[in-house]
Amino acid sequence: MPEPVRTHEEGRLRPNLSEPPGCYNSTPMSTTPTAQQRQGVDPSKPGPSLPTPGAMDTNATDLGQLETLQILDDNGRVDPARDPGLDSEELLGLHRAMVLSRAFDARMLTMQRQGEMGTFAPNLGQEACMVGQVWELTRQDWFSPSYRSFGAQILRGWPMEQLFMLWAGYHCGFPPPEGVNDLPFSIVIGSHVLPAVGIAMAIRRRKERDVVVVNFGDGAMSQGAISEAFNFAAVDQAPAILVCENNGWAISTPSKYQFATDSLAVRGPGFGLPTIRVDGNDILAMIVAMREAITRGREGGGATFIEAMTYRMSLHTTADDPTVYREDAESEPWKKRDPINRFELYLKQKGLLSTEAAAEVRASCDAEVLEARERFRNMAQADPEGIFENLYVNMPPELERQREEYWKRLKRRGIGGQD
Amino acid sequence: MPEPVRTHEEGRLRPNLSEPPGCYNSTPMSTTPTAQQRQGVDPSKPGPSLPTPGAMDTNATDLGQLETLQILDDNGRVDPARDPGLDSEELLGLHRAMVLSRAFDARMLTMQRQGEMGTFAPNLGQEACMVGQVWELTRQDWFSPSYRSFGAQILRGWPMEQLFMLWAGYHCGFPPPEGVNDLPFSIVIGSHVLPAVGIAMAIRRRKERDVVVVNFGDGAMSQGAISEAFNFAAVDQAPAILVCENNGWAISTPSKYQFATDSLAVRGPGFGLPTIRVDGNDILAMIVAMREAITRGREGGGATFIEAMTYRMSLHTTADDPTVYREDAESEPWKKRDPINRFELYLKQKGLLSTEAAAEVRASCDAEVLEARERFRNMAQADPEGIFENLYVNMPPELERQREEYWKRLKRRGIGGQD
Amino acid sequence: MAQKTMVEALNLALDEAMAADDDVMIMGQDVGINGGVFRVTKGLFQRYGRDRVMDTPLAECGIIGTAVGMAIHGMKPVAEIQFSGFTMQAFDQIEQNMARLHNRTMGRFPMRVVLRTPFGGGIRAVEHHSESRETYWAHTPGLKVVIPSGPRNARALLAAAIDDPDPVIFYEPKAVYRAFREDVPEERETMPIGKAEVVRPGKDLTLISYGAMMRTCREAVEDLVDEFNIDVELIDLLTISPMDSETICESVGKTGRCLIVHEGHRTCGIASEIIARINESAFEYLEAPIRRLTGYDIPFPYFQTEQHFLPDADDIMTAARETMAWE
Amino acid sequence: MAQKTMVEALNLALDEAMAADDDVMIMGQDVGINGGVFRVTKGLFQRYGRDRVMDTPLAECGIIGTAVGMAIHGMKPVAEIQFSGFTMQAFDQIEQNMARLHNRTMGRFPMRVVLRTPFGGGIRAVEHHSESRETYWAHTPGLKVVIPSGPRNARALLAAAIDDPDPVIFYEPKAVYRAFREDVPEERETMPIGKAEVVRPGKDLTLISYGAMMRTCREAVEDLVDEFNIDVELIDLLTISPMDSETICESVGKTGRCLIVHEGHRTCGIASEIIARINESAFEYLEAPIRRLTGYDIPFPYFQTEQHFLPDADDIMTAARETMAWE
Ligand SMILES: Cc1ncc(C[n+]2csc(CCOP(=O)(O)OP(=O)(O)O)c2C)c(N)n1
Ligand SMILES: Cc1ncc(C[n+]2csc(CCOP(=O)(O)OP(=O)(O)O)c2C)c(N)n1
Ligand SMILES: [Mg+2]
Ligand SMILES: [Mg+2]
Repeated sequence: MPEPVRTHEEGRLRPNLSEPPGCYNSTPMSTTPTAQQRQGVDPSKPGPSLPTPGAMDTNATDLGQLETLQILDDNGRVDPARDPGLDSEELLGLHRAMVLSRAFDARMLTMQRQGEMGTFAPNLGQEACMVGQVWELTRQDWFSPSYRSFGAQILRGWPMEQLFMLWAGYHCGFPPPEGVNDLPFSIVIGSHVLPAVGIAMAIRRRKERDVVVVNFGDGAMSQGAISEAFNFAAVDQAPAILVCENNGWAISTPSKYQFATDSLAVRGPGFGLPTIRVDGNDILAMIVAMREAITRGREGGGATFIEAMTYRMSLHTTADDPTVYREDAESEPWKKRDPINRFELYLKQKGLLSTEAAAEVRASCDAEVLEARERFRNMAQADPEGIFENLYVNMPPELERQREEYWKRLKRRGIGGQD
Repeated sequence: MPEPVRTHEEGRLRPNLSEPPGCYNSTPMSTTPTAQQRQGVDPSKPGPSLPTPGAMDTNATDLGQLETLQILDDNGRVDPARDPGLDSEELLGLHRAMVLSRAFDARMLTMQRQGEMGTFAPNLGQEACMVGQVWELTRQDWFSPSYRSFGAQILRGWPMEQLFMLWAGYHCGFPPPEGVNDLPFSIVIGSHVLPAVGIAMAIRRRKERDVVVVNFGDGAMSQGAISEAFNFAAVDQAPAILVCENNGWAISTPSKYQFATDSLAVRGPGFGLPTIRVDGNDILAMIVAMREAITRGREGGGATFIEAMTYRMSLHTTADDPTVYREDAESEPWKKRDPINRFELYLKQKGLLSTEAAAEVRASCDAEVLEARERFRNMAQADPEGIFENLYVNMPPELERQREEYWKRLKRRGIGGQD
Repeated sequence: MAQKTMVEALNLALDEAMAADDDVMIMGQDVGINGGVFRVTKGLFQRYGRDRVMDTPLAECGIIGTAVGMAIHGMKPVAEIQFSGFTMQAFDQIEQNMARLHNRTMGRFPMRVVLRTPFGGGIRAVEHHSESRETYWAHTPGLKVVIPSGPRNARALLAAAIDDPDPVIFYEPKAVYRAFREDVPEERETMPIGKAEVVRPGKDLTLISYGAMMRTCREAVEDLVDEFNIDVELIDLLTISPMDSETICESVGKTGRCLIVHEGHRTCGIASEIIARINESAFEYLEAPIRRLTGYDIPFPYFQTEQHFLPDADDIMTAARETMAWE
Repeated sequence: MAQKTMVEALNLALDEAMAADDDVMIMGQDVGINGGVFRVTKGLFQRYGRDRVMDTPLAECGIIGTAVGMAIHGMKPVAEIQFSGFTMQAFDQIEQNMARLHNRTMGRFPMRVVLRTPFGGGIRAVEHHSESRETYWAHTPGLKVVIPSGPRNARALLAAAIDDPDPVIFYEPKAVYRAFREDVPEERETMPIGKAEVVRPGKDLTLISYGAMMRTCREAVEDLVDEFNIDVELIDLLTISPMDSETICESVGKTGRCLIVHEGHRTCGIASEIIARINESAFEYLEAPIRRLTGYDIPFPYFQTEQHFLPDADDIMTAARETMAWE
């Protein structure tokens, strides 16, 4: 049989800021790898073996000296040698994506407290991580998110009303929208990482140029399945980008009970994965780290492990009460590192954003979220008759019988009219 | 409730060479850690943070320069700076233990080929690994072996006839003999490593001074459960010694399809484990590596990962045919590194062993194995009536009913007379 | 007697066991200062310290695997898996070691591991948080499977499970955790593992259930008796494995009709086993096909529809009346 | 027609599928140059290369987890787990992704994964190498479970499994692998999944089995018919899930008596499900309790005693005659 011909659409995903929320238009742009602008890097030698500060490879790495890639400092000052050189449209796009994530987050919390929403996991404080890890992806690239990823999911093209549906317990909230190459988010810690690597293995076999980004937490790193995924990705040279969002906590379990090293990045070289440790609250650093990993993946250089250092500013989920197990004081320093504030300081210094403009962005994001909530309220309807569908492609007779029985039950309960 | 008082018997396990095979007498000896005799080590600073060549810790390690601890070279010349300084009785004891393992191995193969034995996994070429990892253990220490470990099991006190029973498919071959703190060998790759770490966690909680040694192969390193075990051992500071016998192959799968690094040792620091890479065909290096790990464990310094470099000279198991997947040429260089030959060269140079004496050791080991085979043949009797026993401490009524039914079956088949 | 929820009753049983025996320890995710996500271990970390109430890394296989090791060395770990859906991550250690090691070593090593885990639906949880997979464990030789239905028997059965020399899967119906209070005696109390309880004797129909479904059954029984004059014998299994066939078959020998209710999936479910045993031991007394009202053979649905997946009192009444009507 | 063993027949089915469809690939431990430890994939590595016949790292969870990912991207991985006992290591990926992902995404992603694995006893293997745990998979919604009994149906069913749009657990009775040869047609052949086969029609007793036990049943049937004049209807299930209740209940409707034989453990075993279904759909035709002759609820024993754990033709005859004698 002939090789299937697959074209690689060269556009990166970008939210079209004038579009209805959650729906995106991909503006085709060049994916030619941006010249590496980090200090000490010879831009004439791009590709997988690119030696970068913060990147480890197993040939010569001083684990103790592990550098964390940072471009924006806490005061919003940029390291000019490492500035990825984004244009103002991109910079403002990044800003809005983070603000939108936070607006969505806040609205979800209100809705949950008012009983309109199920238990959910806030992103608060992790917006740069979320947005940064998918910003550079194209529509053909894949994304396999954990449950704490709606900031990224919105950007990937999940309508916000669908995310509301999902967290409100409607099945139809789960499937990725057509055209969005995402997996449904993963609730079972670590269970989505091997499938993501499998997609990357299929991509390599099909000689496509896409990459797969998969994210997970510091706690997830303890799951054996994730170690297996690291190993499969490394051995198969699969274009997977494994992003650990190290937010310091797994529910009430702090890092010291979770792992015995200072950094999780040190796991990467143990499996032969080029590894980058990055300030996950620094959107520019996230972009630069992802660019390197994406370039490596597209060019046949295989997988990359990224440890993004961040902090869970809020609850684990709405069912959680952090006052039981962590001191307020601990989060204090992280307030200064707030990814949005930091980036706004930078944008202001650069003259791209005024205080008023920032307030407008916030207001417009809030409005967008409220509109999505309206759509959600209009569509929020369960489909009790449908729960037997889509388990098998063709329903087996025994299951049809069970469905009959079930439909009778529904009828007794005054629902549906199938029989 | 008061802390249970547990005394730590200070004797290392030693086969009493004049005893019947497989039964050992532990000669109490001091466990005061032997002064470290390796170059560059300050013997006045013993303990877990001891910097040793080949040992890695996460604070500063150049993975590329990873040194493999070797004391005996291929020509049997010893590195005087690292010589553990064993006395002649110990040296000859080590030699005999390795020869006995090989004699047992050869006999098993014959018996298997003649239909007297089930499928089994030869140790050939891995004798230094096997013997070296348990030589320094006491009777109170624990050992959790893989299926390819009878060289070590004999030394730990498993009567050889019991090992014959085990491989010949008799249940009573499986339980560790009374007084032997071993787990039954593990057939399911990697499944015994977490329990071994659990024992070490219990030891630490009980403030005992014992250690737990667990061994597994290079293939096993791919199992997620082993990564989890590394992490639990490191986080709990449990006195576990995780020994990977890297023999280059997992059945037909070579290292290059198994992992993407040059060494497996690099995994250790990723989990915060002090790590030693050692020449597994060098019995003296094995002893030195184990001493360091044991000392660390006893003194509350937690776990150690040891990668022992060795080679599977023979079949994976008797059901395997390596000619299908590996070149003879590959094993050629390893013949020179044969652990017994190398050690004999050393003993001869030292004047401790003549060619004739070596032949005598071989003959006496063969004889010992044959005697054990005799005992095996006399005891080799299945216990079909007993297969329901020991599943539950008290057999539930339903199982009693099933046993009734089963005993009726046996009676029809002319076996037993229980009812 | 104090009025306690099931969560409080379980906490009491754990506290009593730890106070009485230093070898009892608790391990699991967030069981420490947080007291577990359902607060079953609340306060125990403060009382017994980290070495006996251990917040483990996030790895279920690791939790059960190391618990097995602790048991080999004579400790009595009570391991919590945060939701029963995540026992899949520990399946290998449960099947290959926890269930078998006592047998593999011909009794040489004890295997006193209790695996506690909340199961079942009804709390509007996200996916993978409402599983009822007791069949997996009932089908696995070497395990005992215990499922309480209320605060008092939860406390008594957990005490018995920790006392038990064999490994126990202790499935806690999370829908009952805080659903109601019950008198729980001050003094330590145990119940025998392996015994079902005839909650209400009757002569027309045997109704068998366990866990959270017991509440729904009780509700249905009231109406069946009062409104329809059906004298139901209600049995709470309490232990799923080894199953108390005697109590079941004796009852059906009397009533001739039987209905079994559980949340777990139907195919090879616990009901199928009960039917097989009645068929074997009480066939001649059967006056109608045994009826099973179970979870369907589909994944537990998303929470907006879960109430329809779960049988309610009306479904039970309907099935019971149909069984009574069969001729 | 060529006379083939089951191993050769399976190899043929794989070869045909790979030749016809580039998306079909094989992955597993030692499936490459070694051709698998049972040689089922022999020669395929040489023919299709490493990217399509992949020797994976030694990690079952990794194998199934990445196979799931490949299937999401439209490939059709046929994953080999070296022995069915090691599927425990992949339980989480099987239950949480392979079985559910199609449903979770409402059909958005295909999940064409075939998990091939040898199961059952009878080859004098070491422990953990003789398991029959089809109940685990039959109880897991979303999976299909297929078990051939001879070379010809093995080839046809494996072809059908690879064609099937749903995930399939393909359990290969290793005792049959090389036990006998059978005519296997040159041209590609498939059999429908979900259909049992009436191997021999009869009117006195329905005998149901599958896998390696089919051979033992055939043996017994000969004697039952010839010596004892019992006209046995012999059914080979072939698909365990979804189960062909129609064929079973129709048969029992005719015979009124039934015996089920399998190696898997008894409690919640496949036989219990068959009994439950007959009870539901053919109760009025039953003339005797349905009999089950199964593996006991103990771990599969060490190989010196395995022959006693496994039913033989005599056991089947005894059980069949007892069932016939019941009044
Ligand atoms: C396999 C599994 N075990 C346990 C849980 C329960 N649980 C949900 S979130 C969580 C903590 C996850 O921590 P981390 O991986 O750091 O991610 P974070 O929530 O911090 O983003 C746990 C234990 C789960 N969902 N899946
Ligand atoms: C969980 C599991 N998967 C697969 C197997 C089959 N198997 C037995 S030995 C082996 C290779 C083991 O290789 P390695 O860990 O390197 O140890 P070695 O045999 O080389 O000593 C395999 C795949 C098994 N026993 N257990
Ligand atoms: Mg976290
Ligand atoms: Mg090996």
